[in-house]
Amino acid sequence: MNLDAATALAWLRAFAGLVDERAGELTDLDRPIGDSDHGVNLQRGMHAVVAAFEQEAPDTAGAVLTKAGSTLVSTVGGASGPLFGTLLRRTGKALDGGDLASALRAGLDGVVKLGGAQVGDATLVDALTPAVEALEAGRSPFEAAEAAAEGAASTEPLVARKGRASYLGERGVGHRDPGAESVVLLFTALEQVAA
Amino acid sequence: MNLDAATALAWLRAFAGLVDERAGELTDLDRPIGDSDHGVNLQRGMHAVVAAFEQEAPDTAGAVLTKAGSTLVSTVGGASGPLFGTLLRRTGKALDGGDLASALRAGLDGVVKLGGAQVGDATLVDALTPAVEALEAGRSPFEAAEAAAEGAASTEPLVARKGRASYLGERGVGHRDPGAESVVLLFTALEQVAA
Amino acid sequence: MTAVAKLLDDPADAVTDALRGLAAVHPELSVDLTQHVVSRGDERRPGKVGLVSGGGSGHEPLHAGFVGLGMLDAAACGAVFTSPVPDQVLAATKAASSGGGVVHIVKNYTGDVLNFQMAAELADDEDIEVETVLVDDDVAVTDSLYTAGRRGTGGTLFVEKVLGAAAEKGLAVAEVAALGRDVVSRSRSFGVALSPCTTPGSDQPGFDLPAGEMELGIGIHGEPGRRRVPVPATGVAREVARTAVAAIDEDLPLAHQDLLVLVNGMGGTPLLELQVLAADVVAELDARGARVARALVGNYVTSLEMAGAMVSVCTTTPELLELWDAPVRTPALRWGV
Amino acid sequence: MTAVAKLLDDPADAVTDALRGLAAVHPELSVDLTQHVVSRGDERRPGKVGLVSGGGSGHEPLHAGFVGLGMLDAAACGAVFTSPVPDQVLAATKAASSGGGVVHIVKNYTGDVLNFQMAAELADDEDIEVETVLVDDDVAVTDSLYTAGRRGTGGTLFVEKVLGAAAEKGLAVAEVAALGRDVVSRSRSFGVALSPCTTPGSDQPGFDLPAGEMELGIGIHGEPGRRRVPVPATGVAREVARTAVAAIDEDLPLAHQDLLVLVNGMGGTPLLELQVLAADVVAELDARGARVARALVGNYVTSLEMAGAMVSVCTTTPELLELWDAPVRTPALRWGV
Ligand SMILES: Nc1ncnc2c1ncn2[C@@H]1O[C@H](COP(=O)(O)OP(=O)(O)O)[C@@H](O)[C@H]1O
Ligand SMILES: Nc1ncnc2c1ncn2[C@@H]1O[C@H](COP(=O)(O)OP(=O)(O)O)[C@@H](O)[C@H]1O
Ligand SMILES: [Mg+2]
Ligand SMILES: [Mg+2]
Ligand SMILES: [Mg+2]
Ligand SMILES: [Mg+2]
Repeated sequence: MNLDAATALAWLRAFAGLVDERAGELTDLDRPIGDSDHGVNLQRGMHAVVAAFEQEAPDTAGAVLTKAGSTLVSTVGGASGPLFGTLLRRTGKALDGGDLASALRAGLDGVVKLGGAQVGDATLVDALTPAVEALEAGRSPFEAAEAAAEGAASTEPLVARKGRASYLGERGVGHRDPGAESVVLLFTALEQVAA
Repeated sequence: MNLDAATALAWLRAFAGLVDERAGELTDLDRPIGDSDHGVNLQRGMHAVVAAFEQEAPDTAGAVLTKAGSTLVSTVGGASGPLFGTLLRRTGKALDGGDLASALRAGLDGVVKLGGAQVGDATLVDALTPAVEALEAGRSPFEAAEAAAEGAASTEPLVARKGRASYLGERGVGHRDPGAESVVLLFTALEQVAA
Repeated sequence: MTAVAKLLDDPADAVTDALRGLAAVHPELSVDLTQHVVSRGDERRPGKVGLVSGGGSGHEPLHAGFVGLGMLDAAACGAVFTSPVPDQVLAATKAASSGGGVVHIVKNYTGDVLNFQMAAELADDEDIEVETVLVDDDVAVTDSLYTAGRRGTGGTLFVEKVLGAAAEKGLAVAEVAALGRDVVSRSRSFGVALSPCTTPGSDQPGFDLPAGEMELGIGIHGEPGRRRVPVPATGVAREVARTAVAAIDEDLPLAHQDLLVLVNGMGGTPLLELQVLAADVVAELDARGARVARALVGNYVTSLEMAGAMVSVCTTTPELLELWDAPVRTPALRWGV
Repeated sequence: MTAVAKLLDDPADAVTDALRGLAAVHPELSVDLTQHVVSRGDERRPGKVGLVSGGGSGHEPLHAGFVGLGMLDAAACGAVFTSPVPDQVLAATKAASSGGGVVHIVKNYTGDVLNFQMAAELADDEDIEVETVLVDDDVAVTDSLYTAGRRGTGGTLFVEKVLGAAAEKGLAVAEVAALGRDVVSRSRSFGVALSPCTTPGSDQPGFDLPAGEMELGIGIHGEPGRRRVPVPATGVAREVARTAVAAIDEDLPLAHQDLLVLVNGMGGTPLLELQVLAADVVAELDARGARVARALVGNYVTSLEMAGAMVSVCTTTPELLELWDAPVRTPALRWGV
């Protein structure tokens, strides 16, 4: 799958819209196992991204994602700011000319390098990894979103090993990771604009 | 009415018993218009009085009341400690040889001198004054207790001018003064031992 | 609303246990666990005027937390919200006495007034000269000759600090007391509660405050205030600042004055919120042409775990400011040393 | 249980408004209301190592209240319970830099670690040498290479104070950082909540705590603890002291150690109660053969209006004690000057 600047912009705007819609839910997921702010954090960041694009929209898809990533880094804070920011920035930098799937792989690698989480640690990596793998295997954004959703659901029975949920030990079991759920929204947004 | 040491002791023990029984109520009266401690305060003091008499009981009625008064001063604190303490101490000092009614008048004068409250200011003076007047008029402790009860009830419609209730202004109207209610118990105790 | 559990061992021993804690972390203080009197453990200059305050407990750090160089010589700690008995105040007076007389700083509540008065008589029997400074800074209460008068609240801190410096400086007992009355006449306070508080051992708060309402004109003993009003949807801190400063300014015009300002938490309100209130109080004072010379923000004169705040101000002169700035070394207030 | 109203104006502006209040009462600080960076307004010696900390807001006075002589040079204040972004940390780093390098004191949370790390890279681009000291003192969390590791909590205060003194003394950046790692290795904390807290703008507390229960092993972000147990009928403070000290002692044997002790309120617990807890903590340490060299009791590292407390200790040497005792002049910690 290749991405033009307009589609990249539409993707991020759709993601911002979904985050707006679901911010309360994301924060509620962060309540039992975290510090009740994930939805608020991501919403603050995506508002800033949308506002930045209203000022000036870059003219390549790579620049769009890179700009979105650095805006997230500069406005979100918390764990999700650097992680989502790195995901989009690395993806954007790897994108130009090339294929979205392999660019997202570079983004995923950046997230793993930065945060040190592996699949099974009950973080956003658990949703991001299968989604990227789906695209790499040539499956549709719809299927990638489905894979992300399965990955997010798979965090529920786990004892978290990274992020705040890890402080809870066994008490965190039975809760879905909020960051993983945001990744589902990112791929749902992609599916919306690719359709 | 004359008082011997045994009756004086019995009186104060009966008062202590009534305070124990009604401490919760007295504190509850102090809640809406004061600082929710009147029952606790008086209970602490009367426990100390009873304990002091267990150590050593004075052999005149005057000494019993004087000792009780200074024990209250030394153990109660708040407004009621000096006021009830002065009442009993002055009464005790004025008692020896003489009549309880006129000794209580000396006690009442001490309270008024110390606290500056007049009848109608919605304090314990409103119950104490009619009770002392009843005894002075040769009426029974039963009638004195009744007069005290009427005096206590009369504080309800008043805007308090002394004590903590005065801080509330109009908002204190409709509440009975807790100190006045304790005075009722003091005369109820007298009625019990005089009967 | 169920009350939050208290971090105590036995509610009946709350004051003793708290003083034990104070003693454990402040070896420089002398703490009498029987009389509940806290006094300076260091030597004082013979003839220095002694400063004593005290009152019910539950207002920590007031008063015991203000014992030390440049502030109180001794504090008498009553039961929670109950003034100390004369014996305690006498013990504090003796501990504070270095031969130059003692000033009692008394918050104007009937109980405190009467117990300190009795203690002053007992001290007189022991040839200690006592002068009394009555603090009645709370503008929420209408003043009148025929009532108990205004309560003593946050302004007590100004009096204790300024007199502490004056006593160190060597003023005589009558001068210290006169200065104290001057500081009182310059001090005003107004407080607001966002939640009530519960006395240890009691199963009920001092008043019920329905969600969405606040009490204006509260005292510091968990008692209800003068008025209950709805909490505004936004601008809560601004509304509190405006109400408090307006009430004070009406009583003591603040324009062109250089002020000591205390934005005082009642015990349960976090510093984040007190700082927001401080911003609004300073803006409100500014709008009325007053200048903030010095300010403190924090829990200084509290009412157990009550949520809410009190605004206190004191108009100053260069001399008063100098006394305010003089070194102080106590558990709760320290600078310059 | 309905939450108590907050003394704020607009929850979204809580941090800005609180910093405005800090600026209004502390003219000696330089407060950047856009970047939310607080730094020393006075001149520093060229070449002095700069000390920067920061993190989410809601822990006041940490960190901004510890900016000043003998402690931090600058603090970056994130949104409530959200670590600051790299831009803020970079701004703080620049404000703190006097040419001798900068030490970042970072509480160990993924968000803080990542954002400070990115800021350190940006600072490197501007030729500012940055060393990082990671604080992970919370024994409630099992440490492991495969997890996020222990949280940084109350022990941060020890690190900031000691490094502040070391930087004033003229230690080089690597020495200050090495000392910081030593202080971290000597510091342990354990916290207990008696009530949850609610982030401004949220309508729900971070967790539900039924009446009669308490959370053991809490962090400082309103998150639930490791275990929930019933509040005992009496001896609550003793139980908290015992649990906290035992957890610490198990991890870092305290016998024969001279300790810095912090009995820290979480924001909503009054000083009366913290003093009772302090008495029990000192007794518990005593029973284990440890000695309290210095202690602080009060709200220093908080979690909004949470009721509860945290016990932090740091084992000392004579050199560390000397650094602890060195003059400090900040809004929340001041002595010797
Ligand atoms: N080390 C990590 N690697 C990958 N993702 C992580 C890591 N730590 C945390 N996360 C993700 O970040 C999410 C939390 O984001 P957020 O609540 O915004 O930040 P914070 O935890 O700082 O409050 C978690 O749900 C998790 O998916
Ligand atoms: N000036 C006064 N004269 C007479 N009685 C007073 C005066 N002030 C207060 N009282 C009495 O004291 C009672 C309160 O006692 P208590 O609650 O024990 O003390 P405090 O008000 O110090 O908490 C009031 O109900 C009132 O009857
Ligand atoms: Mg979170
Ligand atoms: Mg009372
Ligand atoms: Mg009382
Ligand atoms: Mg967070």
